[in-house]
Amino acid sequence: MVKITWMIGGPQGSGVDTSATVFGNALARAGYYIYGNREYHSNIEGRHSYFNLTISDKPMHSISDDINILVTFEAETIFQHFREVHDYLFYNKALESTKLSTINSIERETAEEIEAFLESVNVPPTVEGVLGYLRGRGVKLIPVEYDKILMAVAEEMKLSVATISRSRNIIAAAVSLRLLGLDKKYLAEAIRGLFKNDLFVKANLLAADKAYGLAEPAYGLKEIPVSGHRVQLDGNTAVAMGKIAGGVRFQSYYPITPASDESVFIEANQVVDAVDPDTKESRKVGIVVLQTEDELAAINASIGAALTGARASTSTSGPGFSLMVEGLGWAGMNEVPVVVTYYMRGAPSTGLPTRSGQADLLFSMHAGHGEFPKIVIASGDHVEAFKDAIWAFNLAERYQTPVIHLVDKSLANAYSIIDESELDYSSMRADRGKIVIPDGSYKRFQFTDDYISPRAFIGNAVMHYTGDEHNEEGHISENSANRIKMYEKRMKKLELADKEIPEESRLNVFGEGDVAVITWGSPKGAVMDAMEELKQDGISMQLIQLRMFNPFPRNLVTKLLKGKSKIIDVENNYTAQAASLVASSTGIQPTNYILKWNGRPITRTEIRNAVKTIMEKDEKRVILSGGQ
Amino acid sequence: MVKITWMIGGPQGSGVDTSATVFGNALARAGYYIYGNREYHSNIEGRHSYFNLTISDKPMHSISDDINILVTFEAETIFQHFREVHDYLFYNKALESTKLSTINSIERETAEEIEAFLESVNVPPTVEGVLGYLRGRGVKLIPVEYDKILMAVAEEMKLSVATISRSRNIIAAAVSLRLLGLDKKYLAEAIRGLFKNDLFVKANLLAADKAYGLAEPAYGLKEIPVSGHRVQLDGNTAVAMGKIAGGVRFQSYYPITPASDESVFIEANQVVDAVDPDTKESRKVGIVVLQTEDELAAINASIGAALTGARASTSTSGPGFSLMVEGLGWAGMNEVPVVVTYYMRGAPSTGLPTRSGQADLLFSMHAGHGEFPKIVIASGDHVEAFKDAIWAFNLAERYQTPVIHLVDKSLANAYSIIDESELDYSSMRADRGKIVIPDGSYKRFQFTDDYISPRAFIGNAVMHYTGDEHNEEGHISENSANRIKMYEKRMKKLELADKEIPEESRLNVFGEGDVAVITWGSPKGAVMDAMEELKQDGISMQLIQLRMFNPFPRNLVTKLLKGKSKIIDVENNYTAQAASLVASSTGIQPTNYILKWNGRPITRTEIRNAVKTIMEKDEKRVILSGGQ
Amino acid sequence: MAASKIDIKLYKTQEWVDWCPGCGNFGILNAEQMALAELGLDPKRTVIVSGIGCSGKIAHFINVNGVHTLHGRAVAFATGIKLANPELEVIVNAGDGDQLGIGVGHFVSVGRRNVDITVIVHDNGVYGLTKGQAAPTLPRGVKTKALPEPNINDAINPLLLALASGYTFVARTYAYDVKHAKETIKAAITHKGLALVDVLQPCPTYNNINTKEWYDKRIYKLENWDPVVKSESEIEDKITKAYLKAREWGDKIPIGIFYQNEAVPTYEDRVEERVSTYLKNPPAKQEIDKNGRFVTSIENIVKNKRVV
Amino acid sequence: MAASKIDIKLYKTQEWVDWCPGCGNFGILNAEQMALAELGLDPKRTVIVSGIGCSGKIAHFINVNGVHTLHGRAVAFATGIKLANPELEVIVNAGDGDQLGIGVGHFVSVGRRNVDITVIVHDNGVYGLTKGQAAPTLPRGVKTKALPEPNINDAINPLLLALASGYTFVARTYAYDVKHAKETIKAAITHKGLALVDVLQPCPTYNNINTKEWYDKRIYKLENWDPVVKSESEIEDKITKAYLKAREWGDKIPIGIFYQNEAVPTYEDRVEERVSTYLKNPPAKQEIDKNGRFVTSIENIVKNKRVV
Ligand SMILES: Cc1ncc(C[n+]2csc(CCOP(=O)(O)OP(=O)(O)O)c2C)c(N)n1
Ligand SMILES: Cc1ncc(C[n+]2csc(CCOP(=O)(O)OP(=O)(O)O)c2C)c(N)n1
Ligand code: SF4
Ligand code: SF4
Ligand SMILES: [Mg+2]
Ligand SMILES: [Mg+2]
Repeated sequence: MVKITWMIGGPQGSGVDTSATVFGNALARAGYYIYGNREYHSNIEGRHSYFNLTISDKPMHSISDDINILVTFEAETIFQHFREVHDYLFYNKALESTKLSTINSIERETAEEIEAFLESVNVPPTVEGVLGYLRGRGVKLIPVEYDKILMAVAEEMKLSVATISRSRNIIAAAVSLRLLGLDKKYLAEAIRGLFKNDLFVKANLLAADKAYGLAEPAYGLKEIPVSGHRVQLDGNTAVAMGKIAGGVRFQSYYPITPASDESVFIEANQVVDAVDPDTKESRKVGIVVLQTEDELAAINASIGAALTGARASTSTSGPGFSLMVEGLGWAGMNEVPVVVTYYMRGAPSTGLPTRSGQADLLFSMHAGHGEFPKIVIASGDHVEAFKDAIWAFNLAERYQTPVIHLVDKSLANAYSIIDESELDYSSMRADRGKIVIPDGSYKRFQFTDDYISPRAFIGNAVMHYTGDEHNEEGHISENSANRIKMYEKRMKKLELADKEIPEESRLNVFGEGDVAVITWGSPKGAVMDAMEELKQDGISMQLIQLRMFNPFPRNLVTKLLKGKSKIIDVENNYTAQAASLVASSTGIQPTNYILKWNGRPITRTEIRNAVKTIMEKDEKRVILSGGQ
Repeated sequence: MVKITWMIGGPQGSGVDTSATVFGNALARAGYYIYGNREYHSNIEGRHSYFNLTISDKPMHSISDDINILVTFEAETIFQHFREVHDYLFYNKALESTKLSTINSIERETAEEIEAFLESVNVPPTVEGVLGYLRGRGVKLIPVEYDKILMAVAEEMKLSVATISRSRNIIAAAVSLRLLGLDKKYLAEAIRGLFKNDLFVKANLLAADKAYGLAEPAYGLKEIPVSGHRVQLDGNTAVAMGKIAGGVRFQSYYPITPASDESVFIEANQVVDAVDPDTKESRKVGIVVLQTEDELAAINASIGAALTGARASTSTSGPGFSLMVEGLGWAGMNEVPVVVTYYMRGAPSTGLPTRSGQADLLFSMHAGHGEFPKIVIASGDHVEAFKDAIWAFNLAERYQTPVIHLVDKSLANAYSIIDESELDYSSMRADRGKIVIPDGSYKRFQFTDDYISPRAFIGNAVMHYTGDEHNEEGHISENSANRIKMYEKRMKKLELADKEIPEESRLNVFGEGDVAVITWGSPKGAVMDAMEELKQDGISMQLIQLRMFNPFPRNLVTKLLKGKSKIIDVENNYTAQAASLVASSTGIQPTNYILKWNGRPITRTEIRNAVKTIMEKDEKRVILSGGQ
Repeated sequence: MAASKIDIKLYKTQEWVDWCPGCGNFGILNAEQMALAELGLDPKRTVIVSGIGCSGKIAHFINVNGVHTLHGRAVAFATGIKLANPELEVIVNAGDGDQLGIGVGHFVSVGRRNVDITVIVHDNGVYGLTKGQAAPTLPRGVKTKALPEPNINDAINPLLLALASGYTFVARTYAYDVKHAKETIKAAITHKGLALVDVLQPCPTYNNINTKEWYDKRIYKLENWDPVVKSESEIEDKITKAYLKAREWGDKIPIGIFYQNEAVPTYEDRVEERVSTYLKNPPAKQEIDKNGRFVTSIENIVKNKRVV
Repeated sequence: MAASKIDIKLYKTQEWVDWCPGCGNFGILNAEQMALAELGLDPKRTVIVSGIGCSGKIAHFINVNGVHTLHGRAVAFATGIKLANPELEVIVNAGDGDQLGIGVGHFVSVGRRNVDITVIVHDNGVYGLTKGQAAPTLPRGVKTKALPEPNINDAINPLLLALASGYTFVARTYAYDVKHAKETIKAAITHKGLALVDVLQPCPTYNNINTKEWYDKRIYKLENWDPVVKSESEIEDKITKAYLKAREWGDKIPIGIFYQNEAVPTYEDRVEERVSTYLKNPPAKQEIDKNGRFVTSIENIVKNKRVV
C-alpha cells in the first residue's frame, strides 16, 4: 500500500492552499487518493501556514507526522518543520544564510523552542545549519531556484514577475510530481481544471514545464486506472452540499472561522435546480442566505424561517454558538425544527480560532437554561458530514426539535479525494415528519400519543408560539397540571427518538479485538488508519465511533464495551468529554485515554505510538502534542 | 412543636405580599419563626398570587400543602385553594354568589380543572357551593366584611375608601392574629415598623383595631420570649447583604425576575460604611451599580471592573445567563475573578418567569464553548445564601476564575425569620488570593508551581489580556507547547481547589440512617423539615445536601453513599441533574427519585408522602405536583 | 394583501387581557386590531412577532399568527419569517426596553436591510413587566415610581435612531388617540419597506411622570407636513426636516408620519434581483421532496468538484 | 492625566505587527502611539480595550494595558473598567464589523451614559479577519473582492448613529493622514465625555473599492467649522449642522471634528452625584479588608431587617 506524506509550508496569503489543491488534484487524476490538513494562524498575511497531505492508492482519512517530502519557499517553514522530514526537502537556494533570529513572523515561544533544540544538537540557528543537520540525517536536499524560473516565465510571457509570483506554487507541485514519478500531464490537467484566467493557466503551465525536470523520479508511483468519478471535498463543502441536497431553503450566518465558508458556498450556489424525480422536469429555485448582524439574529432568523415551513439552518463555531443558546432554548420550547451546524475550533473563548478541538460536546449537550430535547450528532469524515447534514434536517422535522450537528475544524478544513459514489445522494430520503394543512381550528401543541403534534406552517393556519410555558394552543399557561404535561411532552420526544432510531445507526463499529477504542469526529480517521498499521504490529482493536450523543445509544455501547480488556478513549480535548457521557450513560469508564488539546489534529502516527505505549506500559493518559 | 400553616391569596398588585410581611413580622415579635413562599404569575396586576406561611416556635425551612388558615378577599383565591384548607377560611361575604365562570383572571386550564373537580363532588361552581363543600368537610368559615370596616376607617379619617383600600390586608392580618391567640400589639408594632407614611400607619392601626375582634382565639399561641435579635430575610436580600459585606464594589445587571431585586437592593444601599476593624474609624464609600443594556454588557462590564481590582459581580436568571456564557468563557480564559449569581426560575426559554426550578445545573457546569475552570456552588437556605455570596468572592479571587452561585427562585422569594446571630458576619474572612503590585516588568499569566499567577490590577502595572490562547505575558500565542501548558495551567486550578477546599465544606450532612437523601438548593428545607416528621413515622434518613458541584466532593459523597439501602434523589427538575453528576463522579446511581418541575417549590408534606411511598412500594420515580 | 374590511371581532382571541387597568397597551391593541380589520388582512397570512414585556403579550390577544419571542429578538425572528415567506404580513410589537435596550442592535441593523415589515415600539419609558426600572426612552433625571434614584441615563430618541439606521417610514403616535394610532399603523403596514411606529404609551402603574395627563397637554399632530419622498432629489430635504422635527420634545410633542421613502428597494426586492423566482416561489412554499425523494439536484455542484 | 511628551518607543511592544503590508491599521497604530506619547499618558493607567478582528490585535502592539476582548463587546468591558477606576484613561479600538455590526447595541447604548472613554472605529468596510465579508459601513451594490455578489445591505453612517445615540464628541479621520489621525485621537482622549473617532481605514487585501487612491481623491478637512458647543443655546444649531455635514459622502468626504459638547455630565459625574466619595475613592481603589477582616459594615442594613 502506497502511503507518502507530503508537506508544503509558507506564509498565510502566499498560495500554499492552491499549491496543495493543484498538486492533490493532479495526483487524483493519476488515480491516487489524498487526505490533507490545513494548518494556519488567525492572521491574513504573513504568519506560517502549512498543508500536510497523505498520498495513497487506498482512501485515506488521516495525516501522519512522518513527512516524506517537505516543500518550502522560505526559511520559516524549514525551521518549523525540519524535524519532521525524512526523505526530501525542497528549498530556495537564495535563503541559505537566513538566520532564525531575523524571522519576525515566527512566534517567540516557537523560535525559542527551535533555538533550544538546535543548540542541543549543536547546530547553528541558520538555514544552512539546519540543512547540514538534515544532510547528516540522510534527508536529500533539493534546491529550487524559484525566482529564476519565474523570471524566465515572466520574460517569455512579457509580464512582470509580481503578476505571476504565485506560479511559484506550481513549480513546487511540478517538482514534487516528478519526484513521485508521475507524468506532468496530470498537473497540466489539474491546472486547466482549477484556474479560470487564461493568463494564469498559461503561466502556470509554463512554470510547470520548466520545473518538472528539476528532480529525478524517486518513488516510482504508477498511474492507477480509475473507474467512476472522484471528487475533492472539504468538510465545509460537504456540509453545504448536504444541506442543499437535503432541501435547505434558509441559511443564516454571521462570519466566523471555520464555519462561514459553508454559508458562502451555499450563497454562491443559492440558485438551485429543482428536478421532479418522476418527470425530470427542472426549474430554478432559490435559497435565501442571510448574513446577519450577529449570531443572536442568525439563530432567531432561522427559527423564524422554520416556522413558515422552510428547512432552515445556521452555522457557527464556539463563540457564535455561545450567543445562540437562548434562541436554541426557544426553539426547544416551541418545538421548532432548526439545524445548527457547530464547527468546533480551539477554545475556550476566542482560543485558537483557526485550529481544531473537540471541547464543545458537553456544552452543546447542555446548552441553554432549563431542559428541552435537543438531538446532537457528530460527523467523523467528509461523507458523514454530507449525509449527516441531511440526516439533521430529517431528525429536526421528525422530532420537531433543534438538532446540533458537530463538525470539528480539522474535518471542516481537511481536503480529501473520495469516490463520488460514496455520496450516494440519490438514495437519500426526506422525512418531514407530521405536517398538516388544517381545515379548521388548529392547536400547534396538541397532546398526542407519541408526543408529537401535527405541525402546520405559518401561512396555512393561525397559530401561536411563545417561549413561556403554554397550553395546546400556544398561549401562555402557568397552570400546574398543564406545565407538567407539556414539559413531559417535550422531553418524551427524545425518548421516542431513542426508541425509533436504531442504535446501530448512532455509532459505527470497525474491526474486532479485545481492545476497544472509543472516539468521535475527525480522530476517527487517524484511529482507522492507525488500526491498519497496528494490525501489522499484532494489535487488533475494535473502534467504536460515536455518531449520536443525544439520544445516546446506551444499550449498544454497553454491549460493545462489556468484557473488553482495555477501553481507550481518544479525543481532541482535555476532560475526555465523550468518555464522561459514556460513563454517565453506561457506568463504564475507559481504562486509558489518548488526549490532545493543542489545536492540531490527531495523526495516525500519534495513535499508533500512543496505543503501543498503552499496551506496553498501561499508561493511563497519553497526551499528544504533534503539529506546529 | 407549633406548626401552623397560613395562606393568603389575591390578585397581583393588591398587596398580598405586604399582608404576609406585616403578619409575619407581628408573629416574629411574638417570638415565632416563619418560613413563607410567594407564588405569582408573570403579570403586574390582576392574576392570582398567594403567600404560604408556616408559623413555628422552631426555625422553619419549608412550607406545607396542608393549610390551616386560608385568608381570601375575593373569589378566585377561594376557587384556587379550597382543596388545601383544613381549619379556617376567611372570606368576603359580599362574594357568595360569584360564579367560577365569571372570573376572567383565572387561566382556562385551571378553571376547567376546578370545574371538573366540583362536578365530581357534585358541588355547583360558585363561591357558595364551595363554602358548602368546605362546611361539610369541617372547615370553619369566617366571613369578613372588609368593605364595611374600610368604610368606617375612611370615615373616621376623612379619607376616600380608595386611598386606604390596602388596609384590607391589615384586616386580614388582624383577624388571623386573633385567631392564633396573640395580642394585637404585635401587629401594631409591625405596622409602625414597616410603613413610613403616617397616614397609612394610622389607617392601618385603626383597621387592625376594628378587625381584631372578628374572630375568637382558637390556636392558643403564647408569646415566646426572644433573646437576641431576629431578622426577616428573603433570598435576594440575603445575597445582596452578603455581597455588600463581602466587599462587592461593582455590580452590573439587566432587569430580570427573580434576580433584579438583589441589584436594586444593592443600589438602594450603594453608599456603605467602611469601618476599620481596629480603629473603628468609619467612612462612607460607594458601590457602583450599573444597569446595562443587556446581559452581554452586564457580564462583560463586571469582568472589566474585576480587572481593575474591584470585587465585581452580576446577577441574572436563565435567559440572561444564556447571554452571559461567552463572557464567562473570556473570564475563564483570562483568569478573572467574577461572580455570577444565577437565580434559577421555571425554564426552558421564558418558561415560567416568576416560578421556580432547578433545571440549570448542568448548563451552568458546562456553560461556554471549550474547557475552562469554573466553580459552581448552590445555596440551600437564606443563611447559606448570605454566606455563599461572600464565599463566592473568596473562591473567585483565590482561584482567579469565575464562580457561579446558584440560588433557586423559591429561595430568592421565600421569606423567613431567622436569628441574627446565624449570619455571624463578623467571623467571615476575606481571601483575595495572590495579589501583587509589581516593581518592574510583570507577567499576568506567569507559570507557577500551584498554577496560580500573581495578580496585579490594571492601574498598578502594564499587562495584557486576550481571549485568544496566550503566553505568560498575555499576548496571543498559537505555539503548541505553550498551548498545552497554558491550558493545563487553567484546568489544574480546579484540581488545586479540589485539594484545598475540604470536602466537608462542600456538602452538608444531616441525620443518620440507612436511607440517604440527596438534594441541593431550596428543597433542602423541605427535606429537613420532613425528616423530623418521618422520624415519628419510624423512618430515619441521612440528608446529603450538595453545596459545591465543581470541584465535586467525590470522595466524601462516595463514602457517604456506599452501603445505603436506598438513595433518594430530590430535585426540582425532570432529568435529575445533580444525580447525574453524582453518577458520573462516583459511579453511584440513586435508587429512587422525587422530582418536580411544575415551577412550585417542594413542600415538606410532599417529601413526607413521597418518601413513604418509596419506602412502601419502592416507586422508582415519584413526581410531585403540589401548588397552584 | 389588502382585502375588504372585516369585522374587528375576528381579530380578537379568547385570552384574557391581563394588563393593568388604564394601561396604554389597550389603546395599541384596539388600534392594531382595527387596522388589521380595515385592511382586511387574512389572519393566516398575518403574523405578529412580539418581544418580552407587558407589550409582548399582545401576540396572544390578536387572532392572527402570534409569535411571542425572546427579549430583544423579535426583529430577528420577524426577518426570518418575512424572508422565508414574503407573502406574509409581518408586524413586530415590543417594548422600548426590548427594542431600544437589549434589542437595539437588531433595531439598528434591520435598517440596513429595509425588510418590508412594520416595527411598533410600545414606548412607556419603563421596563413594565420587571417592575418599573428605567427604559431607554426615559430622560435623565426623571424619577419614576420604582426607581431608587432619578434616572442616570440619557434618553434615546427612537425616531432619530430609526432615521439614522435607514428606516424608510418613521412615525410616532399616541396610545390614547386610538384613531391616530390606527391610521398610523395602517400607513406603516401599507408602506413598502421597513416602518417604525413609535407609540407613546402611558404606563399608569410605573411611569407616574409621562402620564395621560402629561401627554394630553403636549401632543399635537403634524400638519402641513408632507413626509413622502417622491423623487431622489427630495430625499436630502425631507430627511433633514425629519431629523429636525424628530428632535422636538418637551412642551410640544409632534405625532404623525415624519418621513416616508418607498424608493429604496426592500430586502425582498434585492433577493429577487439575485434569484429571479424568489417572490413567486419563496423558501417556505417550495416542495423539497416528492414522496420522500429529494427534488434538489446537486449534480452540477458535484460535477464542479470532480477531479476525475 | 496629561503629562509631558514621552518617547514614542515606550509605547511599542515587542510583538510582531502581523497586519498585511499596506494595511491602514499601521496608520492608526502610529497615530495612536504618537497621541499617547504627546499626551504623556502613563502606560500603567492607560488601557486599550479592543474587539476581535484585524483591528483588535492593536491592543498587543501598544505598550499600555491591553484588553483584547470579545467580538462586539469592547465597549462593555471598557465601561466596567472606567467606572471601577475612573482614573484610568480608557480607549476602545475595534473594527466596523465589531462595533457597528455585532456590537452596535453597545455602541448605541453607551451614548446614553456619556462614559468618558474614547471609541475608535477601524472603518474598512469589510470583516477583515474572517476574510472579507461585507461590514456595516459598506454601501449597497458594492462588490469587494471576497463577495460572491454585490453587497445587499445599505451602509450605516457611524457619525450619524453616534450623534443620534448621544456621543458628545464625534469625529472622523483617515488612517493615511497620520498627523490628522493623531490630532483627532488626542482631541478625543482629551474630551471629557464619550468620544467617537471613525477612522477611514483602507484594507488593501479585501476592500479593493475604498482604497487609498479612492480616499485620497475625496477626502478634505473640515475648515471654518466650529464644532464646539459653548452654551446650551448653541446645541440645537451645532448638532443640526453636524447631522447635515455627517451625511456628506461620495465625491467629497469631510474629516475632522463634527461635534463636541462638554456640557453633558459624564456618567462618572452622575455617579459622583449619588456617591460623593466616588471619584476620590472609586471601587478599584477601596480596601475591602484589613488582614482578612472585612471593613464593610452591614450593621445598619441588618438593623433595618430586624423584626425583634
Ligand atoms: C434575556 C432577558 N433578559 C431579561 C428579561 C427580563 N425581562 C422581561 S420583560 C423585561 C422588560 C420589559 O420592558 P419593555 O421591553 O419596555 O416592555 P414593557 O413591559 O414595558 O412593555 C425584561 C427585562 C428577559 N425576559 N430576557
Ligand atoms: C461572537 C463572534 N462571532 C464571530 C466571530 C468571528 N470574527 C472574528 S473577526 C470578525 C470580523 C472582523 O471584522 P471587523 O470587526 O470589521 O474587524 P477587521 O478585521 O475588519 O479589523 C469576526 C466576525 C467572533 N470572533 N466572535
Ligand atoms: S405595568 Fe405598565 S405597561 Fe405593564 S400592563 Fe401595567 S400599566 Fe401596562
Ligand atoms: S485583511 Fe485588511 S484590515 Fe486585515 S490586516 Fe489585512 S489589510 Fe489590514
Ligand atoms: Mg417598556
Ligand atoms: Mg472591518
